[in-house]
Amino acid sequence: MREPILSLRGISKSYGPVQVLKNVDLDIHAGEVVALLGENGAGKSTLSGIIAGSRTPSEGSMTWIGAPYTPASPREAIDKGLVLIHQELKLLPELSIAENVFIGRWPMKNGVVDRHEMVRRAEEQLKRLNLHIPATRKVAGLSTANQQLIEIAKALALNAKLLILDEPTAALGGAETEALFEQVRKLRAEGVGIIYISHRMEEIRQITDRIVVLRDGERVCEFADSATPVRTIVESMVGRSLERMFPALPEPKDKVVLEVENLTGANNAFRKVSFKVNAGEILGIAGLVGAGRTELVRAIAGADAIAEGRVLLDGKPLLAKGPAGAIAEGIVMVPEDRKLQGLVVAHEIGENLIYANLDKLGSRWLTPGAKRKFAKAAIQKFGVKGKAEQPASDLSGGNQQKVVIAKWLARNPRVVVLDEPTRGIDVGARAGIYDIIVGLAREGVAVIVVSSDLEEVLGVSNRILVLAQGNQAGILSREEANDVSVMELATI
Amino acid sequence: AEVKKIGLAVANLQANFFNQIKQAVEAEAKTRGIQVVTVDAKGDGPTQVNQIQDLLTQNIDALIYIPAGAAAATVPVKLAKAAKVPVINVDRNADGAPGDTFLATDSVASAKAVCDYIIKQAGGSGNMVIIHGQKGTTPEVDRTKGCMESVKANPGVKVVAEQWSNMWSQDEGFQIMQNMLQANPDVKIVFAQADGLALGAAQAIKVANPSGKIFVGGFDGDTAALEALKNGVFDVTATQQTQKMGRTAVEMAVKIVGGEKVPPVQLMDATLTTKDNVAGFIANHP
Amino acid sequence: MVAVDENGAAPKARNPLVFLSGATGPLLGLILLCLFLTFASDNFLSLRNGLNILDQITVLGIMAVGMTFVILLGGIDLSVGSVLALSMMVMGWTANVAGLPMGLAIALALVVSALCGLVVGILITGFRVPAFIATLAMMSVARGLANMITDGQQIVGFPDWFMMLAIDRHFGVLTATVLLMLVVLFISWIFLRYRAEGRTIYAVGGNAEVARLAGINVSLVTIGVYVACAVLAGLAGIVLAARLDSVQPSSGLGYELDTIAAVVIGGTSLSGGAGGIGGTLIGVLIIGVLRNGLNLLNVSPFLQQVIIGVVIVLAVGAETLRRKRA
Amino acid sequence: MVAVDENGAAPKARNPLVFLSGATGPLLGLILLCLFLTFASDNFLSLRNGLNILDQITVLGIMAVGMTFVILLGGIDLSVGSVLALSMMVMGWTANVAGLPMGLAIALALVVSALCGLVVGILITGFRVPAFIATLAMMSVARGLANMITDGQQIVGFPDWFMMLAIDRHFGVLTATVLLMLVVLFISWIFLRYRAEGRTIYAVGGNAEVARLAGINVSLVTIGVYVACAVLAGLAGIVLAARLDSVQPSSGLGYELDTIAAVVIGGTSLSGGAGGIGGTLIGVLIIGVLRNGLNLLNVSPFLQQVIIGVVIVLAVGAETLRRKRA
Ligand SMILES: Nc1ncnc2c1ncn2[C@@H]1O[C@H](COP(=O)(O)OP(=O)(O)OP(=O)(O)O)[C@@H](O)[C@H]1O
Ligand SMILES: Nc1ncnc2c1ncn2[C@@H]1O[C@H](COP(=O)(O)OP(=O)(O)OP(=O)(O)O)[C@@H](O)[C@H]1O
Ligand SMILES: O[C@@H]1[C@H](O)[C@H](O)CO[C@H]1O
Ligand SMILES: [Mg+2]
Ligand SMILES: [Mg+2]
Repeated sequence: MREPILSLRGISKSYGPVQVLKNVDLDIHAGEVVALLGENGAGKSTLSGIIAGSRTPSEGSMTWIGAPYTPASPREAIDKGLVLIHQELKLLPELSIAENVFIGRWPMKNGVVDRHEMVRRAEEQLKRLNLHIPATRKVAGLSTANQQLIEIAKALALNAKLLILDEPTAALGGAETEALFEQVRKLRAEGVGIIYISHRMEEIRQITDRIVVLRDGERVCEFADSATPVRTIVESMVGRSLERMFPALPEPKDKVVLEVENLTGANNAFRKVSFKVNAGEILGIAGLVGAGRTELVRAIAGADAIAEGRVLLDGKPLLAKGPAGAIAEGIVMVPEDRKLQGLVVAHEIGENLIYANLDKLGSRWLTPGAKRKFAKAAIQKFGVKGKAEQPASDLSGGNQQKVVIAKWLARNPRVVVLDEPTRGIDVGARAGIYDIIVGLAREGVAVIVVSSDLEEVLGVSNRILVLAQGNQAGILSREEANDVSVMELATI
Repeated sequence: AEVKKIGLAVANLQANFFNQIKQAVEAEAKTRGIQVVTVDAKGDGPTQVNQIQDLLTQNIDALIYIPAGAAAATVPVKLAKAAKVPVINVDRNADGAPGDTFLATDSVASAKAVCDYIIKQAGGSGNMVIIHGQKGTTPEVDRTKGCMESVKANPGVKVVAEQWSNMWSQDEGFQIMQNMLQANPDVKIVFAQADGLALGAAQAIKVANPSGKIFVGGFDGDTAALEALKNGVFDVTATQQTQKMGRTAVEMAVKIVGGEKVPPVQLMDATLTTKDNVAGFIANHP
Repeated sequence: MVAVDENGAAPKARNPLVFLSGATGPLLGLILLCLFLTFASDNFLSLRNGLNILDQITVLGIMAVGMTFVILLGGIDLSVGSVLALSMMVMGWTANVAGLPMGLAIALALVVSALCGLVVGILITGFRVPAFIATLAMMSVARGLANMITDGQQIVGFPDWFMMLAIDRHFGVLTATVLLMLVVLFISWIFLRYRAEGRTIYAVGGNAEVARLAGINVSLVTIGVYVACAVLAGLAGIVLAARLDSVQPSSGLGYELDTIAAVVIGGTSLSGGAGGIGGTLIGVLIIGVLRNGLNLLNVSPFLQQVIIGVVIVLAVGAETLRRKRA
Repeated sequence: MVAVDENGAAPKARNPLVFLSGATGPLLGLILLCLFLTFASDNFLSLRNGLNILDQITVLGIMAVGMTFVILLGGIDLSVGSVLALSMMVMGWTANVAGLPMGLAIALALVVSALCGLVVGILITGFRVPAFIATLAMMSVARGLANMITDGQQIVGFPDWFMMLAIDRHFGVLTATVLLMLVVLFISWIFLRYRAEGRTIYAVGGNAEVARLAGINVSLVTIGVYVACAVLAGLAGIVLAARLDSVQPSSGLGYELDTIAAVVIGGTSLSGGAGGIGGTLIGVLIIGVLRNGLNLLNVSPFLQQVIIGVVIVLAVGAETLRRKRA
């Protein structure tokens, strides 16, 4: 058998009393793509960080191309050819794309940064990912997807021998994902070793050669064949059997709750969108990345200004402005980015639940008792794994997402908008969130779900509205909708 | 009773004048075997009130008090009186609550002499500017009064600008003079109410490089200023008897605590000092 | 902003140190400092000196409460020293030059202070001027206005009862001004901990966008906080006027940095959303006790500056290291 | 920190305004201000007055360069005024009291300044003390030390050639000190734009964690920047000493806020990562021209404070509104 390029032996990592990784062994060979799977908090990112020199293991050893490997800093790892694309976006918004791609290793000529060369080489990398924008542009203002692609370009430019992709597609749509896979296959052919982390099972099957599963910081099993049935993989991840992903949808009631008429966004990101959502109905919104889905639902929820058109609730136009106005009328939103828009991560879970309900507690006095009672009820109802007094940052992504949803549901909203509700969330937790969504519909709430995960929109929606470049391409019924029909509309 | 410990509350140690007094007080106290506790208000009235509370806590037998601002002057005296500690005001006094005695230079007369001198040097007429000390303090009020007497006696002199400083410092003198020169390039006479201000003003004039000679008068007899006077940096000052003031302050403390009666106000002369007589003061500061 | 609902009773705290929320490090520092001074100076540990210290921190204490609000919100206010001076001059002018009753003069001073805060708040929320710049500008403007009222002149001599507020020790213990500070501290503590409005400040300071999306009127909260801070600075000006029995437009120069230092030493984070009034009280006490102690120990004035700088760093650095290790 | 590779030629700028990078709003403001003053005052538009303004901004200009580095990094430095004073006193003492040659005295002053920056940098990186607090403490410590050197006394009388650096207008135009400022500005501009080390500052200021993960030694960059800022403050002290022909420990009081204001007016963002030297030059000029103009117009010093505050807000507010709309 070939020698692995990277070997991990007995890697453990503790934060204080909490042991996050336990005795993990891992081998990566040149020219293979290894999937690293596990629930939220299983330790995937921690392990990646250790390999990439941004965290130090508490115990264990590593070898890299035959030599002992103990990186003291990311720089050392990068110099040796181990490159990590982080789960969280790591770009500098005020600098140009080119500078971001070459940060810390600017091309030099005569002692100064060679800007010309830098831009040329950056654009070369962008083209590999089918991204045709000038590299002199500032990163600020680019869509999440484009930023993710730049992040990937940044790693490609480093000529890595080992590339770790930590949930690279969480913010990507089908076309971008395909472009990325093409590059991954090319790199594999060139002999680069790749660790691929994702919660999207269909991707695993498409791109990886081998699957390693982590559970609670331990390596629990390995599947040498990526064709292993998804159910088997998932069960090894969550440690129990999982019956189904999507619950059965209830029949929508015959009463329109939300009506959107000719809506156009302030920055023209979407134009003349019209639709209705009934009580107990789930409307999915699909589209390619950058199609304007986020902008549309933010406008409905009062987070952004509207240029034209109106939003009606129970047939009456919404007058009050801003999120506060929408919330008062019963329209609430679970935003796209839970860390920046959904939660004050440094604050307690209980506090976070309260922030959206300050007017709903009966009194402007917040006694600790009342607060705890409120928080406990919400935590129990949604099965959040955590205590009211814990900071939200302690929670895994899935549990954080549940807190964001929970903070709204105490208000008994009429309309709930969820933007990418399961981004970065593991399969087990995902099923829990689908249960909540469908539960809402069952209670008669009008629900809108925006998602880049096609399987998800298809699985959870009564109808699907497709946006293409800001235009309403069509609305498909559950019967009409499948991956082909949605993609056809999305790429008009 | 006997004096064992004196509290010395100084307005702002960064002014050389106060520093000289501080050094004189400490020297005199040493020869008499008295302990001195010094605090510096850095020009801030409220800070000085706090500091004097702290001095009183330490059971001082007498307080030598140079008020920091014009405003807060009365409160420390009242606090000391309440604690039955006698107060010797130096350089500045407060209307409402004067100390047991007040030692200062006769600023009115001396300022008049300084202004007389520079006006005469300038030929008895011309545009004049005044750089005041900290507004409302005893020396500022008195020096303005004295100088204006001289200005009134010389109808050819016109005061074209006046500005006030906060710290009596060279920095401020420089800044203020520079600003004044911009608006009034034809100034001939400058009265700066302290040597720090005068030195700053003289330098600002030098930097501006005006066409005609500008006459600058100061006040105090600061160590550095006397040297500068010798070198012709500026023209005249009034040398205050800081050593004597310091000595007398300690002496008064001893007398008052000993039950002797002392006069409520004791004004000392300042000597008009120019290039011609400066050497004596450099060798031996009064 | 600091009104309390009469019907609401503060619930019992489970932990006796609950009011400190994260300022246990500074508390330890304060205790060590007091212990040291007790041994080093005969005069330190006495009722009289304790009361003196309280007198000496009133102005700082009241300003620091307002600054706590602002810093919790993730902002900063450099204008407090100037607003204090402006408030003093408005009061002095109204009472002594215009000859109106003292009560009216005080009310007017507070209204003018509130206006300063309002302008700052509107600049920050409406015109997106960074707080640092908006309050730096207000620092210059309010100082200029304070000077213009009397052309730089001080005003002395208020009614006797007014000065007595800062001198008379009721029941031999507390002056009215110290009592005022304690009341301000207590109400603010209750307000921040138990009122919905108080929690809103934490939410906005923690993450303004999250707060906005949660339906909180971020602009209103921000404006309210800057107004409260300015009013408290104005109130501190009134207290200072009583203490000095006079007003002068150069008062409060450089107080902004003292105030910010007190709040940060007390464990409130400059990035907002974490900290509280308990810590601020400790921060104020550390500064007050340190200054008092250095005077009692007869440390030379210049060396005092050095020591104060070192202690500030120690207080903040130790707390950070402690948190990092925990 | 500010060295330039001799062989490195700056590549041609494609856009003549490239050095402004986002400070076009302030530039417009500056032009309007100059136009207004040209009509309002006969004395404004003259070579002599122009040179005067240049003389008057040298100290601020040099300090503002260092502050630009710090603010680009997302930091702040409140100690510059005190470090300036300490540097002056060290120089004065070494030259006049210890009697060593002037050149050595200047070198020593700069070394002491660098040490101040080093201590601040280590506190920030090693002990995680917030920059605001670390530099606030250094502000107090350096001021105390400056005072202790001569027990608060000023020192006067340096060699004639030294003072002439600030007075002699070579070729009838530039004094050595103005030339020094221009050289500092130019080198820093090149450094920030074209040297890898300069770009690193932008990267760290944009997001320190991103920079760290990209392999940049964030601590080293941070320490380097604070050292550079302190050395430039020290250098400004030398210039001020030449200009005043004397040194005194109370110099530079309050300069930190002026300096920060100049940098921010010039469009450098207080949150770090955006801005540059071109904008700082404009910010410094706005402050310098404004002060000069208000003096020429004979505006009273108190009203000047008000106007300066208003202009600061206008300059920053206008730029923010412009960007928002764009
Ligand atoms: N700095 C830290 N201090 C304490 N605990 C931490 C720290 N960083 C991570 N953890 C914990 O370590 C565990 C593993 O986290 P990690 O981010 O590696 O999970 P993951 O498998 O990448 O999850 P996800 O799928 O959500 O990205 C989690 O329980 C997390 O809360
Ligand atoms: N702050 C911004 N400034 C300028 N353009 C923006 C900004 N935010 C988004 N856009 C652009 O608006 C368009 C719509 O973006 P939006 O985020 O709504 O798309 P989306 O369909 O929700 O996709 P995503 O998966 O990225 O959320 C995109 O072209 C995007 O580049
Ligand atoms: O009389 C003194 C001196 O002139 C000193 O320079 C400053 O304070 C004044 O009160
Ligand atoms: Mg992860
Ligand atoms: Mg989106």
